[in-house]
Amino acid sequence: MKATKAGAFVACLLVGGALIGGASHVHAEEPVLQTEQSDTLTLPPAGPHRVLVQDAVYEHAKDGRIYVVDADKARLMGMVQAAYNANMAGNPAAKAFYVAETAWSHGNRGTKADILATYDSRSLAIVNDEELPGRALVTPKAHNLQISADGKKIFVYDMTPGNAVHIIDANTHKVETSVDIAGCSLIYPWTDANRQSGFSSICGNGGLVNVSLKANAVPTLTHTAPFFSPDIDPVFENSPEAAADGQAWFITYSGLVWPVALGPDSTVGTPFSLQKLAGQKPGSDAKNPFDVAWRPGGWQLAAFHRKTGHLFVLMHRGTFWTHKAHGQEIWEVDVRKPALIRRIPVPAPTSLVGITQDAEPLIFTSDDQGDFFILDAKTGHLRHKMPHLGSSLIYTLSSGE
Amino acid sequence: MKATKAGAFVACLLVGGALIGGASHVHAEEPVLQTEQSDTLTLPPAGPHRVLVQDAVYEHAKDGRIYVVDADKARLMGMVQAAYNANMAGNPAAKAFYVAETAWSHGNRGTKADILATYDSRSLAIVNDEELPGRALVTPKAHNLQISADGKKIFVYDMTPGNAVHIIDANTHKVETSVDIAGCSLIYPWTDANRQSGFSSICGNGGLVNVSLKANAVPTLTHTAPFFSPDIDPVFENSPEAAADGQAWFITYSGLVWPVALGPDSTVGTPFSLQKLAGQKPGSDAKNPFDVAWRPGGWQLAAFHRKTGHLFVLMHRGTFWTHKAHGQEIWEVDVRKPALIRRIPVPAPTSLVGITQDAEPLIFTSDDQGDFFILDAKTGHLRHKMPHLGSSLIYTLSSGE
Amino acid sequence: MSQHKSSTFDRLTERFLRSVAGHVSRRNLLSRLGLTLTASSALPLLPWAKDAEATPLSHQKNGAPTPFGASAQTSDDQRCDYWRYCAIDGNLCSSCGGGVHSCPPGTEPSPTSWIGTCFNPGDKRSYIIAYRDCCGQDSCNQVNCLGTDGDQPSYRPQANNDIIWCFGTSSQVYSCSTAAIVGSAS
Amino acid sequence: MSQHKSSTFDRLTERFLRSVAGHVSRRNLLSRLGLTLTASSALPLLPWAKDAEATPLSHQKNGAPTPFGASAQTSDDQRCDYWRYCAIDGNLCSSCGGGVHSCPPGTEPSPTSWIGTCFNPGDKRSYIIAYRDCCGQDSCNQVNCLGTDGDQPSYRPQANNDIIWCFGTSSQVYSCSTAAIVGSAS
Repeated sequence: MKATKAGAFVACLLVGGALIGGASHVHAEEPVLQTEQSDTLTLPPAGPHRVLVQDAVYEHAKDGRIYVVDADKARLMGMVQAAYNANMAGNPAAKAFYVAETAWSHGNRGTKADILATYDSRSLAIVNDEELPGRALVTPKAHNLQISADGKKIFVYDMTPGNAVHIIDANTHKVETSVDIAGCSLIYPWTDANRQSGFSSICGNGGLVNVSLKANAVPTLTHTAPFFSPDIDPVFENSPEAAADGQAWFITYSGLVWPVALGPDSTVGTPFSLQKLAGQKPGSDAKNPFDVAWRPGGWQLAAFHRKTGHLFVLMHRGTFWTHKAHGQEIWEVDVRKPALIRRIPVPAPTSLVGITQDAEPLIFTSDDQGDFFILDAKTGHLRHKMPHLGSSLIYTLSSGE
Repeated sequence: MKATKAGAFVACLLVGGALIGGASHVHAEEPVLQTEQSDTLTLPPAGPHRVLVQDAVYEHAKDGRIYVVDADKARLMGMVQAAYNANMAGNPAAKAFYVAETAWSHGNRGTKADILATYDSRSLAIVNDEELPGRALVTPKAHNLQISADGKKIFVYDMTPGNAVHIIDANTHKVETSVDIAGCSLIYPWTDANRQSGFSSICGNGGLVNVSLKANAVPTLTHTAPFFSPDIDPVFENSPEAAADGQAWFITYSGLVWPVALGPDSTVGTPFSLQKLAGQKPGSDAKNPFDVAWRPGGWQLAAFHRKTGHLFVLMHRGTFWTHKAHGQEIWEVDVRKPALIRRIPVPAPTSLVGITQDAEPLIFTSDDQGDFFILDAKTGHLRHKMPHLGSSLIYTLSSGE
Repeated sequence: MSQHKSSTFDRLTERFLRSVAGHVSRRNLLSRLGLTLTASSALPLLPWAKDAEATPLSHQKNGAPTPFGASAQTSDDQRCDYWRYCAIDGNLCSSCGGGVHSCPPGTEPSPTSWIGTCFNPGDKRSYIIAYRDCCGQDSCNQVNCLGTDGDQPSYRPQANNDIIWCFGTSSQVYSCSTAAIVGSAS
Repeated sequence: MSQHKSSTFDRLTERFLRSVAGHVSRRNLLSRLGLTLTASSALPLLPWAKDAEATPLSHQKNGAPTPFGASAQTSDDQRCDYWRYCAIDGNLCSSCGGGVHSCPPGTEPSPTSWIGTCFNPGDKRSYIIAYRDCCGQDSCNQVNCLGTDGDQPSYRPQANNDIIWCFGTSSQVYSCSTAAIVGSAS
């Protein structure tokens, strides 16, 4: 009986709409605008300039989000939730990307859910919404959520405050195993020459732990001898690294760059000074904190263009302990020589620098008003400003990164 | 064994702390600052100038909140969550106040929880966190959550899109009953001469439905004949009303004020025109929408000072259909005569006007930057500006309101 | 005392709305809406056409029945003064990866909506516009608009733009609003 | 190649932290922290005292070991340059209804914290400061500060101010940060 009523209701409304539409043609010569259906758009296939932009929304972190941006057109194409110090990983040009996030059943209270959400890259529909055993709650760090180079495993860093990495099968979305990495944190995935995969983490003593993953075997851990001093000159957590070859460029607060070939037995190379490449004296460390110099700093403070081997580092003038200050220039460095290629002024002081991986790369920066800037990497010139894209833009993730 | 380790750990740290503290006195003559305990503050008893300020945080509504403000000192004293188009009710000077809110287990998805949270007014601790059968999801309206004059019943408006009011026992926090108010919405509680309590709601035909509540009896409904035209000159939902005597002042878009004595058979009085009180012609209604005049508008667009019978209405210059435009002046009207007492310019265009209920009342306004303004009601002068208290300040609730 | 006027159609749909809405439990109604109605057919139309018609010519400008229509434009659907937005309240989906009547990826159009009547300065006709919210992602916060032509309080729900019109979608979280033409009102 | 240096105390506490942290399940550790430790006694102190002491006098200004300390003030705990805030990151609880070492009503101090060493220009001493987060309500967004003296990455958690230090509280939602003196470092 109720169902019948609802049915009649709809019929009545449709007739109403038709009557109104039908009565209208007497008024003017121009054809009456047609009635329209509602639908949901799907994204076109991603080119190299599709970029995911994470907005942490620091003031309202439960409502963090990831914007999908067409950087050629400077156009917002959609967004997905990235709640409470979320992380994103994946490739916007691949079939899916991942968001690790945290929510509570009553908002700020109730049951806590740590979630690994899988999104279809074209429809932005949620494909899987797996609850995790846990994840680290910390101002988002890119290396707290990573994917293996082959895309088959997802790594989630957890901190309870103990340290562990949950390894999730990208097909089943289930946790395969969790690895204790006591005293170490973050995830830098690698693939070695034998196509053996694993990841390394940075330890509190200034060394690395290397975790080798073999099918149907317990992960094996090795430790790399300490090579830097966390007390005096720590390496940035957001130092760039590529899972495909395991090559990392660990940048220190003072401005040294440590090349490290990650693997089952990571090999630490000889560091070079960014400032020396610019003909300046190396930046001081914590033993001499008052020295003002150009220094690396920010949040996503560096980006790496793999094909050219160019590293883009945000630099600012400041004393030691200004490692979170916004960048005033981007220093483009060829790490293979090493040599300073250029110093690119930024449109506004920025905590973020990003780069696309194609041959016509775009550079991304942001500012404190949530504006998003798109620069031509060849000229360093501003191409687009997207005003107030969000509020706390902290990371970019480009196709093929 | 693990427990023992943790115990040893703490001991070790305390000794460490003591050693460091002990070594320090050799350095200077001044006494070393003492180590400090962490604690949580409790609010002093509320005076008449304690005010709850609701921030809807329109851009990130999951993180709406209610600020507890000492309006004499212009000081934030604490805050509680008010998620997703929440409502607040109660008296900051009473033992508890109430927040009706909505959250999802996975933030923007998952299990939806409609909640009635009860907060202790001094500790701001959550006393009860009851899940409701539902509540209306709509840009917050004060009359979607109300309390009976005796404080014993809490009324929650629901819309599915059907219309109902859930009646909750303030002691047990359980839903006693739900009343269908088909075609009507909002809640204006009243107590009649026989101390019989109930509420009225506004109906889509321009009349009221009056719901009488008797202990252990089915609520009885009566309908008041339509007295205004929702098509041509609707009454504002945020028109002020006092539960204690059921006296409502329904303000229309055009600027009429309908005095209505709410009760089991609500009595509609003769309306007066705000503009006429100011020696102007009455504001036009929807039949003449282009006429520019002073008009009421905003969100919490009016406040009522019960002891003096003074009504404070936000007014702006505009055409018809500008009923949500910010107020440029507050018109203070003595509804008993009726007469215009004063026109008070606001510090900034505001969607909100509030008033305290004491003999030295304060007026509250806001602006689009989330600033909160505190004015002396006697002089109309600005006493305090609280810069960026929040972002979307939409309601105030004062002691004894 | 009453100034109430309404068409027969109005009264019929309203009475119907009330009879459905008042007696059906939330879950029943939602599931029924979700299962049996498509986004385009489920509109509870409470047409505002009659108001436009009720406006005497002396109170029109450029043929527009309201101030909004008199200054509206027809070319840029990412600005608040676009003609269809005369009664919109919220984020323009057209600025969020959707279109004027399309939801952004990752969101879902509500099968229910509120209704406005907007004047198109291009053809001097008024149209009935269904403001269908797109639901499932959070507020996208690009271009936010508040059109209030014919906007009535929530006791006239189909004419109220404050309501989260996400009845019948899988999540009731509001992202943005579209403005689809569903009929001519001239 | 290593420039690593650390005191015996440092090594002991670190090793301990790792041994506890690495082998204890989350819930166990949390409940143990919550049940057995009071807010003031549960600090895993990884003192930065040695760094202040390690700074040569030639690299100090007005006796301050860092630029922050050299320009800090001691009178207004609602400003970011208040001396204790040399390594704080977040909302000042003193601006949110709490105090410099007190949580606002409705929140709960974390029994764990990160640690900084700050120079007090008033008595020219350095103190160990425990930055205890207040948890349970959302970010209160009044005065937000970022002090980075001695702030190290999250692989040195006790010196990292990015971590939500709400381990062991009933809700891990972050509201604001306090700065309590827990020892002298001079």
